[in-house]
Amino acid sequence: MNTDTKGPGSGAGLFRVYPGGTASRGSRTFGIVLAIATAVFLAFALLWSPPDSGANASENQMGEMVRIMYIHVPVANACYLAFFVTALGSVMYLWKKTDGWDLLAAASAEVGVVFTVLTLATGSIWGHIAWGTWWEWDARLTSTLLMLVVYLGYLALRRAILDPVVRAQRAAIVGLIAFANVPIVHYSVTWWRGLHQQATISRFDPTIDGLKLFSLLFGMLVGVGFYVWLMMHRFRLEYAEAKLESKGLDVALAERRAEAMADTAVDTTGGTLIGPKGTN
Amino acid sequence: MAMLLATESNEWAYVASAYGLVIIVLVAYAAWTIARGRRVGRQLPSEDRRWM
Amino acid sequence: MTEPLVTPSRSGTMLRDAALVLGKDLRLELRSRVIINQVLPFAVLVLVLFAFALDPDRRILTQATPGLFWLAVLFSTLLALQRSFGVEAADGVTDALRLSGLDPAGIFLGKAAGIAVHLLALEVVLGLGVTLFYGATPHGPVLLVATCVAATAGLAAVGTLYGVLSAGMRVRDTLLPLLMLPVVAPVLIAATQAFAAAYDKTSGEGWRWFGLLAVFGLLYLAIGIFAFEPLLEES
Amino acid sequence: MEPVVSLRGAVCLLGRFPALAGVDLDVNAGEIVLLQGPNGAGKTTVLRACAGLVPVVDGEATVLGVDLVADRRAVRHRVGLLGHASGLYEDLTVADNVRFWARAGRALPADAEAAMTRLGLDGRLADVAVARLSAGQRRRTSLAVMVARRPELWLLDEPHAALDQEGRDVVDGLMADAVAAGATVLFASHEIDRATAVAHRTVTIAGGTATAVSA
Repeated sequence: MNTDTKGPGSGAGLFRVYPGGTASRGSRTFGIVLAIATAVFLAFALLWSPPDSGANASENQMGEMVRIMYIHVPVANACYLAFFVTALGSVMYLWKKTDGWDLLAAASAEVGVVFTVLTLATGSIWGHIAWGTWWEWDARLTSTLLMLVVYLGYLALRRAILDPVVRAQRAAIVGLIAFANVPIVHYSVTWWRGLHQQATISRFDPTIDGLKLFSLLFGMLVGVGFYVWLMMHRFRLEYAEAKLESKGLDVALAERRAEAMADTAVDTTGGTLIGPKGTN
Repeated sequence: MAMLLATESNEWAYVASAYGLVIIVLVAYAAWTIARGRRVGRQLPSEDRRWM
Repeated sequence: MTEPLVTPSRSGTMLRDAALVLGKDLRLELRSRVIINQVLPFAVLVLVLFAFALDPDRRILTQATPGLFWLAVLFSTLLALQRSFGVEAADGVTDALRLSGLDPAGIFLGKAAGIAVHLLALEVVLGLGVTLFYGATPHGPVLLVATCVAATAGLAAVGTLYGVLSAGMRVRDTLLPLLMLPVVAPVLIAATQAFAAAYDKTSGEGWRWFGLLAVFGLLYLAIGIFAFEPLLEES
Repeated sequence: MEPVVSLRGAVCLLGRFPALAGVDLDVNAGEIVLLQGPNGAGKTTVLRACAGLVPVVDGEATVLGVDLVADRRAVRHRVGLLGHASGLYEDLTVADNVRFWARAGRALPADAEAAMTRLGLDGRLADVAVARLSAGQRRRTSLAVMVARRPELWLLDEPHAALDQEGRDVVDGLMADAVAAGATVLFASHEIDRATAVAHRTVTIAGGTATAVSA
């Protein structure tokens, strides 16, 4: 079992494992830092940064709604990062054939799906104010929705295959195809909308500066932090499940050998043939 | 544009629901992951639990 | 004592094996007629059901013709795939394929070509169907044919990849559509737009969509040639 | 001389179940070896592992000079496996099937025809769809495919099953002929009397383990 895919390998000191779960001192420390950073981010995003109106407003005049952007963009950013890591894990698995990469790809896909759902939800909330409808066949929303379904299929495939080696192999290929498909879907959907809608929907990228820009960038940092922290737990869970699987294998192997002993004993008393006979 | 017509309090309701949704979902997902980790972790001997 | 006397080049073997597998699939269809007797009527039935759902108002149907045509093709593709890979998963045939010495890339190309031939035949019938039922008069025959060929190549390549991936699984009938349909969404979009352009006599726009279809088809044919060997392994 | 099949502590998994939990087995060139043991002992898995279908995850395994742990695919086209499943397309005729699989294995067309004659599949039966064959006739068709391909190592799982008296004699004759032509045979069977008569020696496998190593 390869565990080298994440960070330094040591079972002691700072990385001492807490009994029972997926937490370690490292993940707890990081979690506390992340919680403080989140509180600071919320203060910036909701209180200290100004609404998008008045003299310093961007051309879109988004008012208080600009605040949704500070959370929507980081979440979307994290979901792209997650799927990139899934693709990376898939490629590395196909190349190196070490289990750790497969576990990384699997863990990241699930976290990515959560972030994608949040991306769609926050985008839809913003859209309801901007467009007046919960759903618009906008290029980005549509291609993100398709991406979500593709990765739901990836997770369904993983659940459908029991053999770990076959699962890793097939999931890696699907993980790779899924990522290669993202740009194709994106361009096809963009062209599709571009041809039909002459009136441009106001895009979600106003020019911003100052505190607004800082809130956005800080939010992206927190978003990546959340991804990393969730991945620490999710990867360890995946690792533990794989360990448990191979643990069960050792037991099964011992049982199988015991069965052989029992059968052989019966055979000798019954006087049937055993082992090599004859021609060598 | 539609958003200019929206009242400020209405906007705040949308902002709050977006932030609330993200925070609730992330916390719930984290809790679920940690719970699953504890359940699986209990079945593993400690020498197999060498995270990082 | 056993080995053949010549060792042809890799691509020569691949094409030879592809032709062999394609010939086998066509012969299978000739003997069983599952595509002709079951999938083809299904595709026509889909066209009729669309007409029921959309009211037999010629204007709506004519407008929606390209989309309905490709949706019918897409649904029929799923059935054709399930047939094509159900045959390979039955009674130890998958093991026989692994043991056969056939080049996996050749098997991929052969299976994809078999699917493509079936789909093209289906598209001819559906094309007649929409003309007859929906009253859509086709224009720009070159664009129509080119779109059919490119889109079919893409559908066949992706379908063969995911077909073998899910073949032999307990849940293959439900998993295959979930895996395949989102990936071929660009084909649906591009082929529909190209058809719309052809029907509207604005072919210039349509050729851009044809380009997208061609890129898609070539990309997935390349992926299939390289990825089919690991996919053919244990199931 | 190096044995045709050489397994040392071979472990094979079917999903998470260890079908083989450490098998030692040698089969020398020109031998006919009977693999014997109770149901579920791992006979089928030994044959499938030797054919390069089931991966050997632990131990050593060499078949026809090919290291199965490193690359089990390289051995596949050189062995013939008669499994429980027929490996035939139901909707194709007997002749279609034999010719297709023979061509896939780069066998000579004449060999395919000769194999069908040998198994009594010529004439009217050749144009019947496999779906309409009896179990014994399917068995004969699968055997014809194998004979046409002239494998170096014959792996037969219950070759006598489902066959009539005449068919069983044909199978025994085929094994003898294969060995005479320089091939090697490893087969599993429950028909102890008939099998031990044709086999040079017997190896017993139980609970996924066996120890049968040449001195």
